[in-house]
Amino acid sequence: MSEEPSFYQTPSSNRLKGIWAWLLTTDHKRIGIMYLLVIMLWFSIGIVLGILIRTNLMFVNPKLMEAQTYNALFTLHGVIMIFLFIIPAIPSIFGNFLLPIQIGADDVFFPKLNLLSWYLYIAGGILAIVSLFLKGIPDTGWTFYVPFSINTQTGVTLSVFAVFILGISSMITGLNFITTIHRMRKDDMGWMQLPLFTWSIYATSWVQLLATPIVGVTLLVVIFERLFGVGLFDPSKGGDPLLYQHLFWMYSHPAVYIMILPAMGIISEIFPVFARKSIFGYKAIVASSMAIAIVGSLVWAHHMFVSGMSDVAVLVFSLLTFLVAIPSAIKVFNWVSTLYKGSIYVAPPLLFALCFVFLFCVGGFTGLIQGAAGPNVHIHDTHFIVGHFHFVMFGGTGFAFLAGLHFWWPKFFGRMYNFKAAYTGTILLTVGFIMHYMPMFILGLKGMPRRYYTYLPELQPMNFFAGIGAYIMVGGLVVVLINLLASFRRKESVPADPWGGTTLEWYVPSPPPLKNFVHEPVVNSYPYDFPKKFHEMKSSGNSANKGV
Amino acid sequence: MGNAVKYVDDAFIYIIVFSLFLLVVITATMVYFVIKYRASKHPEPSDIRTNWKIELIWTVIPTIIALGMFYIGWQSYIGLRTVPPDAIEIDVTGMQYAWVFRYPNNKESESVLIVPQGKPIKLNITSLDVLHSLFIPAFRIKMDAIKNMKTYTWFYADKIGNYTIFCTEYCGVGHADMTGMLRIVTESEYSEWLNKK
Amino acid sequence: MENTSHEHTLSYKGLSFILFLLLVLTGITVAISRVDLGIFRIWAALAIASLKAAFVLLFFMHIIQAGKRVTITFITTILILAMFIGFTFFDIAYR
Amino acid sequence: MSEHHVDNTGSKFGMWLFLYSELMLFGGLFVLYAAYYYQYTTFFISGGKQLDLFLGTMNTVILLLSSFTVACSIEAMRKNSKKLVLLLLGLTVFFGILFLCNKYIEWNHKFQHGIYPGSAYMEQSAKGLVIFFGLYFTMTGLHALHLLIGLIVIGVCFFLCWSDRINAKDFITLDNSGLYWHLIDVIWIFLFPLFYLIL
Repeated sequence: MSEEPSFYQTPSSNRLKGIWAWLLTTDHKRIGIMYLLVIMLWFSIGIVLGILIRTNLMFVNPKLMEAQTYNALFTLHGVIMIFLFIIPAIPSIFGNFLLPIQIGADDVFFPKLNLLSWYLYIAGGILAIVSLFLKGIPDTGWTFYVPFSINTQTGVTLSVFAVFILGISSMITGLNFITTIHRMRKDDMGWMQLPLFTWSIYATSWVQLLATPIVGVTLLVVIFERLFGVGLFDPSKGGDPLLYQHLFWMYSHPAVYIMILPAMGIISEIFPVFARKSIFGYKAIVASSMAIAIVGSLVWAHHMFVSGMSDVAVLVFSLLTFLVAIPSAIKVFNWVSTLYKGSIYVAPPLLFALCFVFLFCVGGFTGLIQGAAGPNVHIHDTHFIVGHFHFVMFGGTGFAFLAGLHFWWPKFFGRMYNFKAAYTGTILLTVGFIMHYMPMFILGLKGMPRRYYTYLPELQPMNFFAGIGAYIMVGGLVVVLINLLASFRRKESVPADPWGGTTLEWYVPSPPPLKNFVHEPVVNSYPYDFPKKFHEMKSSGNSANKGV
Repeated sequence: MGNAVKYVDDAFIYIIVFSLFLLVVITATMVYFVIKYRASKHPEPSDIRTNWKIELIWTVIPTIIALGMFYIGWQSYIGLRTVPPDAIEIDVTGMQYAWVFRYPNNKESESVLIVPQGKPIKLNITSLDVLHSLFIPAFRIKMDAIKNMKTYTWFYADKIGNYTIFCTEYCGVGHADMTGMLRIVTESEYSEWLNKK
Repeated sequence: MENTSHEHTLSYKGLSFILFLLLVLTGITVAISRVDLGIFRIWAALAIASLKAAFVLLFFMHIIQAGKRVTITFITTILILAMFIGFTFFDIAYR
Repeated sequence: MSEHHVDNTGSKFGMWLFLYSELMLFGGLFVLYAAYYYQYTTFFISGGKQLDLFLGTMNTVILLLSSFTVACSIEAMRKNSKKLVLLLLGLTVFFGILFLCNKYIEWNHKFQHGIYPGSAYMEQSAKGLVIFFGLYFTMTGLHALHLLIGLIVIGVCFFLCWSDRINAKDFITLDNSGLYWHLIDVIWIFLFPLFYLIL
């Protein structure tokens, strides 16, 4: 199919040239690539801030920074990593690029809206930067808890508004995907023929659509509070700060699922391909995605067990929290069972996915400890929490993101990276990761609170150890990312299907042409039909067949 | 009565043991499969798509385990919330950036909480400004301090000694310095201190 | 391709009748707000408001004609919002 | 394969999804309202008595009328009577402006009595009352903002109809704008009793 020019060579609308062919494009693939660029930029900034924080914590005495600087840094680290990296990363990059192809469509349903949401994302990012220089770096933590966020003199108003805009961007993306999945599937693709990644994006999109407006309006009220003194969250005016927390977590807990569900989708794609075997329990995985999206929206107050909330609420939300653990467990069991009697090839994406399963399990199990009401009281707002959510967010979503990046990199750019460097990077990253975040559990159990720029001297050895881990981790990450970039220096291009996948994106050239499909795509009655795939590959006489 | 700490620790151990066990089983199985069914040794994959019996089993069993964890966690929580009737009540006020303790005879102390050994202590907590959270790791207790709202927590002062108090709800530039000291002293020492001036 | 534009919708006359009903309901809700209903005060007002909203949704916004997909997702959304409000009361009502 | 055919059902579904997000946006404030109503019922009653029931009722009637005119305009568009469409959309814009004028009078009146967020008068008032008026200004303010956006949308539709870019064959834009306008009406249908009729 080499005669078909790739989408890089075909501007999507009119006769746009140069940079405008990117900035004014409505092609979902180009928009996905643009997201990739900007999100990686923010990710790097977030990493640098994170390593600065950990460096400061390595020593008790020679202080790298003042308390105020430290507070600003962890606020920025949180805001950037959550709102500018993890929430948009997988839906906006992989969702944009792959979702239409996976369902056999040529674009998303609202291409212009898609571009708009990219611009809103950029605007939110720029606004966040502007807020730093206008009024000083916000120092509230990414949660913007009232009444501190109402009282502080730093530039909270603008950064809160930036988050509001990012929220709209995320919401529009969700809206677009839901409509796309409903209306643009190939006619013979029923709901049970959807690839699991698409399913997970579908579940995620609903959460994005319905939960984001809640935090939107909550943050608006914080802005009104700061500008006009409305008093709705200000206890000195009769407001109830706990209601802010309720509203905030009504979004921000489901947001955890916005982050992890698509990650699970990626893992569900990778396991079958490298085990050369159908995913185990397709329907169970689909059902658990939807269950996580729904039940996960009703557990928000487990962030508030020590906030002064009623004991009845603690009872209810603790129970629901344990219930939401079950669909996640089901997914893990299904992934592991997929390997059973497979023919496994540990390529870099699978290595990432295997590490994901381990790290995500650690994150999940430590989450159980926090779901339990009594233990939660002790570890709430300590380093235990910091360890836990980094295991879930970075070890989970972050690793799945990297796994997806290695899985679909050839599809994105038509270039293959060096495997050895990828393995080395992954191992370094994982080892560093465990060294870095495992000690935090112990620190937390010993009572080291989070958001402290200093700590009790006896905790220094462990903090120092964690700091070393952080450097190894970042080292591994650098190796991984540079290795990916180095792939551009290679000349040979990649066949349409380097891994032997069964979903539709492997039936289009790498990189795909503007209209995605060279031939009318054929929808399998079962999306992970590997025996059929083998048959195809044999009949085409080539293990890596060049497009269909 | 000093059992609240024990209950919490038991819940910790119960959950951690179960979790570790499952973590090891899952990881070991995964690694075992990867090695056993590697492509070079096992070139022909089988086509297993689902098995409803297994799905059902591994839905029901984790549910039971999870509900067990919930129950034991909840029991320990009740221990943290049920104040014995003979508790000494002390008012705690959080402010940027100090803790103030007011004793039954209206005596006040800042950043140092002194209580007699062998007594349950109830802390009635509030805040003067933003949110704070009183955290005494040794007694597994933590409770937010909110302006115009009263919250409480309690602990059983069983052993003489000094224990650190932290603020764990981020409250501003002095957050990390908003620490205090809990001193558990003998009954006589306490009453002597309490009635001094 | 389904097209909603040719499905039957209300005529001007029908729409006018709905408007009339809505105005009457507005009158009723104002009228009963003068009567002291105790704690039912808010529920009566909300019930009438829901009825009015239902009329607008059914006859002005043609929610049924927009397809099952819209009807189901709309009801889901309302249920989720109701749960958000309801679950908050696990805290508020027992504090 | 999917050539760019016009999928009106899809566009409409997208619009509905947007409306859900709007519902949730106000939903957050309804959570606040419910919680504070529970906590400060008596103050909400006394606060409600200070609002102008006549203006509130007028505004309800005006919005219902405007919803009616929008619904009729779509019906007229279906029947291809352009003049009637323009008249009805014009009326809608008129009603919308009337609503905002009423709102302005009402707010202005409150301001003159020192009832606005952060005013000296409010500082001395009971906390429940501060919360009531805080909610009142936030919710009706956000609603008015939406109405203003709706006005612009309907205004644009007016000109698109004028220049025949919305016509009897393709009026999904008008249809969707109508949905948005009705949603504003639906939200007001709830705001009205919650603030004006809690007596």
